[in-house]
Amino acid sequence: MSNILLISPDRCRGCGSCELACSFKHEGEFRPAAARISVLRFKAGISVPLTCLQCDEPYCMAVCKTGAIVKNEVSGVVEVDGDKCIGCRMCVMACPFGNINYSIATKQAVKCDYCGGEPECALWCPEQAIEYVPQDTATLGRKKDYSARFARLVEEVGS
Amino acid sequence: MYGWVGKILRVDLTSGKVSTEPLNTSLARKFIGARGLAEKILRDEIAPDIDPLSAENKLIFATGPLTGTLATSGSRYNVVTKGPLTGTVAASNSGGFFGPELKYAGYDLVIIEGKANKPMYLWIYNDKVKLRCAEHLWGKLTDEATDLLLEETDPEAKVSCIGPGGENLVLFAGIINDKHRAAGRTGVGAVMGSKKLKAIVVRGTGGVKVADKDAFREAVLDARAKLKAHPVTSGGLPTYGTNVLINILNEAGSLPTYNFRTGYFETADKISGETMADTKYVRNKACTACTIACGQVSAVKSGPYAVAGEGPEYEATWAYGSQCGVDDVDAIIKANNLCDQLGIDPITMGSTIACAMELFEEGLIDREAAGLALNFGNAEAIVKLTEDAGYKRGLGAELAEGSYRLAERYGRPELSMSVKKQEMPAYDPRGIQGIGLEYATSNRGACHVRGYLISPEILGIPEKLDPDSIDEKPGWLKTFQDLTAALDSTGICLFTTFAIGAPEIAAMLSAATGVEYTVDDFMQAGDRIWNLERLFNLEAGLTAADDKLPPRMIEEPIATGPNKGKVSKVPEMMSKYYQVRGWDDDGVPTGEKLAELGLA
Amino acid sequence: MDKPTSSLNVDGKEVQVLPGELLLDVLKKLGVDIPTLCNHEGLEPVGSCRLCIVEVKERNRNRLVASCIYPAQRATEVRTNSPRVKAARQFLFNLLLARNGDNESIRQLAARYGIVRSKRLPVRPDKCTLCLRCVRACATQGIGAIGTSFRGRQKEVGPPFGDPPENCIGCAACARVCPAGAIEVKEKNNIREIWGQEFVLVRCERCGEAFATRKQLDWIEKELGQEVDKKLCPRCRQRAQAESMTKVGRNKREVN
Amino acid sequence: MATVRFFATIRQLTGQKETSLRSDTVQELLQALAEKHGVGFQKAVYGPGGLSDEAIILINGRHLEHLPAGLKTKLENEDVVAIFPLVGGG
Amino acid sequence: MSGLKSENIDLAQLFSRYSRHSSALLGLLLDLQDEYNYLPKKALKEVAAYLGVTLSQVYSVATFYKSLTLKPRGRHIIKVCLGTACHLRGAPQVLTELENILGITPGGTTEDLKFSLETVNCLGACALAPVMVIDDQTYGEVTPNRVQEIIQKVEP
Repeated sequence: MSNILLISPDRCRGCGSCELACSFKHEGEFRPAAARISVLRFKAGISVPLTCLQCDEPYCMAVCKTGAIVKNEVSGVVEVDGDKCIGCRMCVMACPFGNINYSIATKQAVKCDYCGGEPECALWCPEQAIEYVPQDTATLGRKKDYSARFARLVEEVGS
Repeated sequence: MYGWVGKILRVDLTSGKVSTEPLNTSLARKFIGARGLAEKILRDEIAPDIDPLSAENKLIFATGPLTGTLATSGSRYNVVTKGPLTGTVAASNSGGFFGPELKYAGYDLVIIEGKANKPMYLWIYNDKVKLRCAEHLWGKLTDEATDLLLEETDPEAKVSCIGPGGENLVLFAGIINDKHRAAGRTGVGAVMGSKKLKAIVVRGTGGVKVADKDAFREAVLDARAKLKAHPVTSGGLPTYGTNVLINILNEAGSLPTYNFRTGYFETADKISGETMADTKYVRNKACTACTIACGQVSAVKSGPYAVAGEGPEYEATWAYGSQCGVDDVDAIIKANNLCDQLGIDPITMGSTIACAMELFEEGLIDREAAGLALNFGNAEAIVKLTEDAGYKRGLGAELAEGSYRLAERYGRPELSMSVKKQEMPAYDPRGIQGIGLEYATSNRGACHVRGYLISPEILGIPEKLDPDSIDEKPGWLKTFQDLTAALDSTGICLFTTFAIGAPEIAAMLSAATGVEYTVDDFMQAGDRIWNLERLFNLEAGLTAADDKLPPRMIEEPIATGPNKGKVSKVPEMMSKYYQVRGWDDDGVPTGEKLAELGLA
Repeated sequence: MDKPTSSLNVDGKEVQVLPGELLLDVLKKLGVDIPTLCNHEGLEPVGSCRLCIVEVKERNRNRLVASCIYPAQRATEVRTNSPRVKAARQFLFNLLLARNGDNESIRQLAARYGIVRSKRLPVRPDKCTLCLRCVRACATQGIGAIGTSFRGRQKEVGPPFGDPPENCIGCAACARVCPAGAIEVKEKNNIREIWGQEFVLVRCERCGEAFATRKQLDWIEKELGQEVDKKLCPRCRQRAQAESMTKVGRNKREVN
Repeated sequence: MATVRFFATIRQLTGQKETSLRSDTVQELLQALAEKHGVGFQKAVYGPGGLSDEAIILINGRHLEHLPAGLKTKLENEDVVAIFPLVGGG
Repeated sequence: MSGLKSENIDLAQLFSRYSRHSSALLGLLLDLQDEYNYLPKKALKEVAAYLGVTLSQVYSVATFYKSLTLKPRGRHIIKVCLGTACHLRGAPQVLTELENILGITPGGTTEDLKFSLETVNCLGACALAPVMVIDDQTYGEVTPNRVQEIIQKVEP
């Protein structure tokens, strides 16, 4: 059974450790601008960490014609093979949530890959606002709860 | 470059010239960064006896090698200049997100020189640096100025700015970043105002590299685990904020009250962290990479003092609270919020109002001049006078110079509770002997974070020292002064030291920079920085005579509470302190000491 | 697992190859350093630059082949750095440098294999190397707005008739996949210009960033059969997403 | 009767700010409190394992550790015992 | 047989000879060239649509082969051989005469679209040198003063 990355925004204090840990893991330096997870900060100390939801039917994958984006059936992770990316940015524009990026430096689409099964963001989050937990009824319920909120958002944005 | 990003940005406001230069790596190794390195540059580049508000003064925004990394609470930057309140070297530090962003933009330090002829702000987007007109922002509160600046630059940029306090040269004006974090003390905001620089706005998309990734990761994980395991950094601070100290200091009889007439405030619990957590705090907020999240988003929902913002911190709560005899928590939150908005230091502001209250009760300031009755306990007064001081209106213009100049003006300088013209913070030195020595010898005027002996003396961390004893205090103080000087230079937060010490910090610093700092090297760097500050002050004209507490601390015993009858024994500790510091009887570092530190 | 494999000797080392595997992929897996230019993992190989040539032995005959299009199973032996390979590689690089010698990235590639531009060779200041990555990238997306025209020395890449291509959606993948930076993309205000055609960029309703061409968004919509957000840039979509989540509890942290 | 004041998380553990108790020594007082407030209090302040490292106990403003008699310190009427968890700030 | 055809060529009829598959591209282009004498842009677009290939693919093939041309050509193609034998026996003078009469140079087409002029390197009829070919008709032992008469005969 695969694990999922579960985000609980009400626990987030906005410290950005997740962004730092992510960029440290993937870019070898502390560079929030290149992180695959972002903390969005709002008034009154509210902040929300966001990263790829690893959709079941990813739009990013559907528009990628070079086979650079594939959903790993075992881990459930939507993976990018950067060497196959041609920089069309279709995936970036197709994602309704803005959760996939394109790196000008490496000329590749970049997104969360769960760090190959040991997500650094979850490890470094001091508040357990990001957790890497087994996919079960309870966690899926919580994830769905957030997803429902996204869905409503997409409707709003789409209309 | 590892840890450091290797570049200094220099901005001459007089000519409008912007240039960059490489970081001097051998200096960086010796002085670490932030506070230490910027002070070294300041001492090398300005004459210590200049007028702090003249064009000759420089203002340095300085990050440390751990700023912007995952290092525990690595959010800090320092503002270093010659301070207008004290005439000493001034280094004031702040957390939030601004410091890290400076590094992501590619700069360890930004040196501001000269003086613009009209209001300007500095917009840094990686290597694109521009001075822009700020006439439309001049006079704006920090909150609004920040919003406007984000709108006209980049919504993801970070802003460090002054409010009307700095513009109007209030001598204890601070610099506010990320709306609610402040480089609060010593008047660094007035220097920025004198240069007509409203703000620095920065957006950086680069990164900070570390030398040994695996070792760094291990060192930080170790330090984080200790912070998470420690009740102060994982429980007390996040839950109650720094105001958790109100009750304990009061119960220990050392919560300064009524302008230090006494050390016990009957209604302290009304302004305590416990009360605020129940009624005023909304949410915790962390700075960059911080596991503690002591920041408290707070709100007064209704009434004359309705306001939403952050804080207050313990020191501000004390300064407006027991120091002024005020137990109206709403008014304290409002006054503190005004300080953020106006960009002024609430410690000096509150304590200066307390001084004015005593002058009023002594009949020296009259009701007409003040605009209202200035009795201790008047909640309305702390709000009104704060605003008046920020805009230098009426009596506010006198308050805007701090308590020393105010009390001197009325012929009673001894009523200013200050050292080197900067107000003492929220711990009564008569009940806690070590903190008295710390205030007296702090290189930037009275200060609690230039050593923080409160930790062993009251909180029992890392050891329980008897607050009444004096023998071991000079030695402990030297260690703490060196530790905080070195720590402030790395870019991490002082609060981490409740749970970690020099070994953990040195490990993170070494792994980040690739420079091997042993614990001894690290502590010696602190010693070096402390002596450098001392040299600056001596060159600026200060002497051993300035290392003293207000006479009330020595002569007037605490009036009430558990410490009733006690006085400070700082004069008895001073010569031993000079001795452990390696200074002569006049408080001047010996040649031997300077040679040892490579400062000769 | 149960696929039949065959054995191949690469520079004296035996390796197993699967049917259908291309030789270049086998060599890359082995970590053999081979120059490539037209090769791109996401695109059909065409063997146009031929820099990846190696010497193979097939049915007792030695020949030079472009490894990117050569089925590995056909050979029994491969030499990746034989004198013959080196000489041919040098020759190919010289030709490339003669055509594209002004191009820094091409010079760097050649330099990596120790080859510098010969002063005796005349140089055409072309940026395009005719590697056809752009043409294949465009075709892979099912757009095919550009192709080659003419042949020999006149051969060039571009849209048919040199006209602004009607089916181009302005995604600029061609420019990003080009190893020589030969395809010009200009972006000013909310207009992107490529292949002599101007595309209107959609500006984010919130932050004002010009984030994609309208045609690209339309294309994605058609491909997905789903509506695509044409109002917000990706970053603001994320912001909006976060905002929707801030409606969750704002409780203070529980004391543990 | 000595006055006992609870602060911060100890206040949450005991559910009260202040109480009055008759005890001869600090130790007796702490034992009585430990019995009354259960395991949470015993871990945080005083219990079978003795005095917790993570508690600050002030007797009339003086740290228990700095009193010569320590836990055996006699309590009299009007005495104030303040109990804190380990806190910090500043 | 090439020659003048009306503008209203029935493309649908022409396409119907081929299946809608990219393999039919070259054959279709050759037929079109026969019809139009060149490959008009509009017709190429129709070809692309019919075969379901991109215009760039069609264009690529159309420009690749020398026998296909995208420029309108005259109704009659005059090819002058400049091979060695012809050259020695006065082909250049023949060419000059043609240029003078038609007012075009090799590669060009007369404004009235009657003639296009080309040179070739050898037609394999050296015994008849100098040789020129107009459409499918070969003319041997041409002299400059015969040129006018030949042209007149082809298209009065």
